[in-house]
Amino acid sequence: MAKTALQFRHNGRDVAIFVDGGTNLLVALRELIGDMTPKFGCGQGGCGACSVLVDGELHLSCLTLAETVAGRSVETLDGIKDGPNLHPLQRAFADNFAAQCGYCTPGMLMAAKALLDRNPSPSRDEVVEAISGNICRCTGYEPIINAVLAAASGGRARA
Amino acid sequence: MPVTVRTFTSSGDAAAALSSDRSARYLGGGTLVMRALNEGDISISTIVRASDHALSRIEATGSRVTIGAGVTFARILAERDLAFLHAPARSIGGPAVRNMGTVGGNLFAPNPYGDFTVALLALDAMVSVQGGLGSRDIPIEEFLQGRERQTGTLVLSISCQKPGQTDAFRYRKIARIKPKGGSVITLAAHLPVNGNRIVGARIALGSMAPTQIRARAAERALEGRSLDAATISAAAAAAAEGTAPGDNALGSAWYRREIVGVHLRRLLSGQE
Amino acid sequence: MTRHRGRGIASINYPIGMNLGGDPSQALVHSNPSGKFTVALSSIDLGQGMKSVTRQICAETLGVPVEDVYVDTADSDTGPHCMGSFASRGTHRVGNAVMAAAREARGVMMEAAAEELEVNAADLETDGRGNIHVKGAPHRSISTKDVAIAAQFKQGKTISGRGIFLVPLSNVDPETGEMSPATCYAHACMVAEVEVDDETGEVAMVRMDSAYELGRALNPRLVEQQLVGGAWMGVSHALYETPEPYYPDPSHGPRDFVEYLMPGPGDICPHDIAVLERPAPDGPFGAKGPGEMCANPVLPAVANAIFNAVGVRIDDLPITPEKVLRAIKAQGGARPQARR
Amino acid sequence: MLELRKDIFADERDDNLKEIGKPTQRQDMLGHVTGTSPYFNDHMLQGMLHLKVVRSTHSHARLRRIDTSEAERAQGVRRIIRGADVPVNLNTLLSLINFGKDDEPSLAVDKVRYKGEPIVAIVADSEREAFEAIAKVKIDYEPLATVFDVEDALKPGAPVVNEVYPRNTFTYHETYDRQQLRFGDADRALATADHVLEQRYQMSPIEHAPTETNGSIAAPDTNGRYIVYTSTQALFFSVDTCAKILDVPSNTFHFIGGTVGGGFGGKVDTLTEPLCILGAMLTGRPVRYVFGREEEMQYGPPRGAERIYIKDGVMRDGRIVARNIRAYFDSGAYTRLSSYAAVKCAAHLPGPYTIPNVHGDVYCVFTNRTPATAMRGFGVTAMDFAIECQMDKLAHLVGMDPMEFRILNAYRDGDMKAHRREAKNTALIECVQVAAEKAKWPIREEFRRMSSRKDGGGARAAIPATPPESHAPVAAPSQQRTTYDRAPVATREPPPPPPPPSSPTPPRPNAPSHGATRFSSVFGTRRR
Repeated sequence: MAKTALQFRHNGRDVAIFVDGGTNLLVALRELIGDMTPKFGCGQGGCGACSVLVDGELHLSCLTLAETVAGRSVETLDGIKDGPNLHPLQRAFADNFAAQCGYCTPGMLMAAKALLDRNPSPSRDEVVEAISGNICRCTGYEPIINAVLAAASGGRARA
Repeated sequence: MPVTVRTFTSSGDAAAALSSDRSARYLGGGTLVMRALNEGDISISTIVRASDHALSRIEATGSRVTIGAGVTFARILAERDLAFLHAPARSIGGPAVRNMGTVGGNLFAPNPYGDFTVALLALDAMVSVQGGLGSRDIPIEEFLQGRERQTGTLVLSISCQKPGQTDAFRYRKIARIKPKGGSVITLAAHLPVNGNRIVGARIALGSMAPTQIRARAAERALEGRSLDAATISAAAAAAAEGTAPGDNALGSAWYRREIVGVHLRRLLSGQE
Repeated sequence: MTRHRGRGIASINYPIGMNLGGDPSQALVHSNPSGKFTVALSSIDLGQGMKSVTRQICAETLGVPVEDVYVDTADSDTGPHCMGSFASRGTHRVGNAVMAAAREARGVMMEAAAEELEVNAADLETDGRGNIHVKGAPHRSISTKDVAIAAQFKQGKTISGRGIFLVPLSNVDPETGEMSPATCYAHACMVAEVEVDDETGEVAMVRMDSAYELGRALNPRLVEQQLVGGAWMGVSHALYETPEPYYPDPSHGPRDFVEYLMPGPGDICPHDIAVLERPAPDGPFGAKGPGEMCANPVLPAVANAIFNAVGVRIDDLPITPEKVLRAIKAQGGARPQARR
Repeated sequence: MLELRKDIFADERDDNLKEIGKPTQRQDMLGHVTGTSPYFNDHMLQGMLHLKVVRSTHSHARLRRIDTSEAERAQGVRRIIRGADVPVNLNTLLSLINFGKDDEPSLAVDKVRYKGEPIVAIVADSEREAFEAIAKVKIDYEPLATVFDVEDALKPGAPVVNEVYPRNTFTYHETYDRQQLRFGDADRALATADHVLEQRYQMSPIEHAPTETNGSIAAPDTNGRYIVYTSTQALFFSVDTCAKILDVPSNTFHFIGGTVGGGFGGKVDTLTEPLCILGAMLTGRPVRYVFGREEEMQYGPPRGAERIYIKDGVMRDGRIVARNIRAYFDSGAYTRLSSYAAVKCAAHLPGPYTIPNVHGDVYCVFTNRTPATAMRGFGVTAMDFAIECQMDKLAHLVGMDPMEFRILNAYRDGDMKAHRREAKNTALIECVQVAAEKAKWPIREEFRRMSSRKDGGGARAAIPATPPESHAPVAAPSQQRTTYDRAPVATREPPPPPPPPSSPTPPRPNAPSHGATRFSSVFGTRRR
C-alpha cells in the first residue's frame, strides 16, 4: 500500500511518519507516534475523547485526515504539562474529582484548554459551551464544570 | 482497495477528479467523509482535496456576502460582518466540530444534521458549483432538491443578501440536548419589512422533510401583512402544511408536526 | 402560561451484592522490605473507585498511612479471584476480602514489631502514621519500615495476608421465592423538581434534593462522585435514553451520540445531597455500596414530578416530550396539581 | 453539594477512624489527568491484525448458505473464522455457575435470532481490508417470522426465538416458566381492600454507552500462552468463558485489565475476547477486536426492557394490604444474564415496604432483539420506577401526602420481608425524613418522629398463611455442585440427578425448603 510521508510538530517536537491513504490523525498519533493520550470513543465526531489542538484550535483527531496536519502543530494531553509539573487544569480536575473512569478526561482537558487559552476567565455558560462536544458518562458534568472554573483565573467570581 | 488522497491546487482540477471517479469524495472539514471512512464505508476509495484559496474566502463587506465552501463555522463566528449567521453557526456541533465543519459540507449533511443550510435556505442563497464545464450558480432550493445527484460536484461557495434589518432574520434549532444536540426541528425565517408590511417572506425548516424545505403556506400567511399576533397565529397554524417529516431517534413525524407551529409562533413573536 | 413546575418523590432500597453461585472475592496483601504494602486483586475499576476504596480499607486495617498502600489489580497471573465489578458488590465483597487479608498481614507485622520491641504483640498499637508503639508509651516505638526490614532480613517472616469474603449461595424456593438475596441494603429518597412546557411536552430539570443511606461513606468524595453522576444517569434514563425509540418496534435505533440522547452539561440542575450512615453489620467498616442505587429513585421521582406539574401520568420510559404532549392533549390541557 | 448527616445513627458507628471517611484523592487520578491510565486499547503490539465480524442483516432467519470464498481471497485477509472453527460454539455466560443452558453461539451457524448477530469473523492486516472483505461475504438468508413484544412471545403459536427454550421463556427450577414470589394471600386481600389499583409500566431498553467501547487485544505470548488486554468488568468470568469456548485450560491465558473506560454492566458479557483470542491462535499474530460506536449502540447488549403490571389493594387509612406484580423481562434472543435479573427482581418485591400479602411472577422472555444484559441497578431499576409511580398514585388515591404515605408503609427493623427474611438495618424512614427536610417539604410531626428502629416486628414479623397453588408438582430437583472449573466438553451436561423422593405439593410450612435446589448450589450440603 502506498504510504505518504508526513511531518508535523507534536507537542513541540518535530515528527516524521509514513501514513496509509485515509489514515486519521487519531490513528497516526496513537499507532505511529505512540501518544496514547487521545482516545477512540466513536470515530463519528460525537464524543470528543480524541480531541487535540491543531495550531491551537480544538479538533477531533478521529475526523482529521492525518496528512492535513503536515507542517502544523498538534498538541495533545501528553504535551500540556510543564516539565514534571501538572497544568493548572490537570490540578483542578484532580482537586475537583472531575474524573471517574478517566476515559473522557484527555479530551475534556483539551477542550477546556482550548477555552482558557482564548478566554482566561470564562463564565459557567462559556465552560458548558466549551465542553459541549465531549461526552462524559460517569460524572454528570458538574465536577468537570467546577474544575474548569476553578482553573480559570477569576473564574470563581464570575460563576 | 486502499484509499488514495488526491490534492489539487485548482478547484477545477479537483472538480474534474470528482466527476470522473464514482468512488471519489471531496474532503471538506472531515465530519462527513472521515466519519464514513472510520465506519467502514468502502464505497469511498479516493479522497479529493483542493488547496484553492477561493474555497476559504469570505467576502462580507457589501450587501451581498459570499462564503467559500471551505469556510468553517468557527470562522463565521469570528466574522463581525456575518453576525446574522452567528446563531446558525453556533448551533452546529461543539467547538471542535465548528472548527472543522464547513459551510459546503453542511449542504450535504443529512437529517438530523444540516442546520446551517436551513438558514441559507431562508436567506435564498445561491450555491456556486464547479462542474465539468465550469462553474455555475444554482438556487439553494434547487440544489437541495437534487442533492442526491450532487455528490460528484464540487461546491465552491454560497452567497446571499444580508438581511436589511437585524431582526428580519431569525433562527432557532430545537434540540433535546443542551447546549449541543441534534435537531428535532430547525426553523429559520427571513421576513424583510417594507413600511409595515412583510415582503418576500421565506420560512425554512429542517427535519420536516427528507431535506431542508420551505414552509410555503406559512410564508403566504405572512406575505404582505404586518407581524402582529393574528398574522403570527395564522403562520403558525400553517407551518406544518406541505411538510413531510419522518420518524427518527430524536422524534416522530407526529411530534414534529405538532410542535412546528408552536416553535414558529415563538420564533416570530420573540418568545423563549 | 405554558410552563408548569412540579415536585415528585420516590424512596427506594437496594440489595448489596448478588445471590448467584455464591459471591466470593479474594485479596492478597504483602509488604515490601521497606514497609510499603501492595494489595493484589483481580477486581475491576471502571471508574467507581475500586482501587481507591480498597486502598483506604487496607490502610485503615493495617494501621498505616494510605500512601504506604498501592492497589494492583486485574492481572490474572497475580490477582486472586474476584467475581467481578457489578451488583454493587465491590466495596462490600472486595472490601471485606481486603480487610481480612490486611488483618492477617497486620498480625504478622505486630508480632514482628513485638519481637523487636521485646513486648507482647497485644500491647502494641499503630499510630496510622507509619509507627507501631507500646500502648500508653508512645516513645517505645518502631517504624513499620524497620519492622519490615527486621521481618524480612532478621526474623524470616512474610508480612502478608490472604483474604476471602464469600456470601454463599442461598437457594431459591421455586414456589414461594424464599431466599436470602442479600445481607444488607442501601436506602434513598429523592425529591425532583421539574418544569414542563405544556405546548411542546418538554421537561426540564429544576433541582434535586436527596438523602442516601449507604452504611458508611468510606470516602465522601468517591460517594459524591457516584451520587452526582448516578443521579445524572437517572435523569437520563427518565427523560432521554433509549436504543429503541419505538420499542417494541426495533426501528430507528440510534447510531451515534447525537441520536442516542443523554443530558448535556447544559441540562443539569443543582442537586443537594444528604448522606446517612447506618453501618451494615457485615460491611467493611459498615459500608454498603452506592454505585447502582444512586440512579434508581430519580426515574420515578421525575415521573411523579411531571404529574404534579401538569397532571399526566407517563408510565412508559423514557418520558419523551412526545409522550407528555400526547397525554396533555388527551386530557384536554395541563392540569397542574397542588403545589408542594 | 453533599452533606454528611453524622447525627443520624451516630450510636451505631465509631467515627474515630484514621483513613476511613476521609476525602482521600483517588489512587488513579494522576493517571487519569495525565492520560497515562492504561486502558486495554493503549497497548500497541508489533504486527497487530484487526478483527471485524459480519453481522446478520435479519432479525430472524435461517442461514441457507454462507459463502466466504471471495472474502478469503481478498487483499490483506489473514483468516476467515466461521462457527465450525470455534471449538465450543455454544455457551451461556452463567454456565460457569451452572445456571441455565448453553444457548448462544459465538458465530451463528444455521440460524440468526437478532439483527446484528455475528456470523463470520474476518482477521485482516488493516481495518479497511477487513471492511472490504466483509462486503465480499455472501449470505443466503431465509427470513423467519419475528417476535419483538414480550407478551406476544408468550402467546400460543408465537415464533420460537431460541430452540433451547421453545416456550420463549427461561426455565427456572427445571420446570417453571417464571420466578415466583408468594407471601400471604394477595387475592383475598385485594377482594377486601378499600381501593384496588392496577397499572401497566414499561421500561425502555438502555444502552450503557461507556465512552470506551467493548474490545480486547489478544497476542501469542511465550511458552504457548496468550496475553489478553481486555475491557472486561469481570476478569475471571472472562478467563473462564474463553477457556470453555476455546476448549483450553484457563491458565493458557494471561488476562490484563482493571482500568476500564466505563462499564455500567455492558462489559460483563465477554463479547470480544473469545473471537479475538481465536484469531490470535489461528494466525499466530496479535489481534485487536474493538467495537465501533454504532456496533456498541446497536449490537452491544443493552439493559433489557421490562413490562410490569402492578395491582395493589390499599385501605382508606393508607395501609397497603396487597401487592400483585407480574413482570416480563425482555432478554432478547439469548439469556446472557437476564435470567438472574428476574430472580433478583422477585427478591426485591414489593419494594421497601411492609405489605402482608405479596404475589409476584417474573418472566425472562426471549424476543428477536439484541440480547440484553446487566446494567446499573439490574433487575431493580425498572421495578422501582413502577413501584414508586404506583406509590404516588396510591397516595393520591387515598388523599395522603406522598412522603407520609411512604413512611407509613415503610419497612422497619424486625418486619418480615416477602422473601421470608427479617428486615434488619433498615433506614428508609430516615431517608424520607431527611429528604423532606432538605426539600423543605412539610410532613407532620408524628411522621417526623417515626423511626426504622421502632414499632417494627411483632405482628409484622409473622409469615402469613400462604395458600398452595394448584399447579403441577415441582419436577425432579437436581442438586448440582458447581465446578467453577471448565468441565470436559463431552460431559458438560451434568449427569441426570437421581429421582427424588416424591414430595407432595406444598403447603409449605414456615421452614425454608431445601430439597428443591434450583440454580446451582455451590454449597450443596449447606443449610441456612
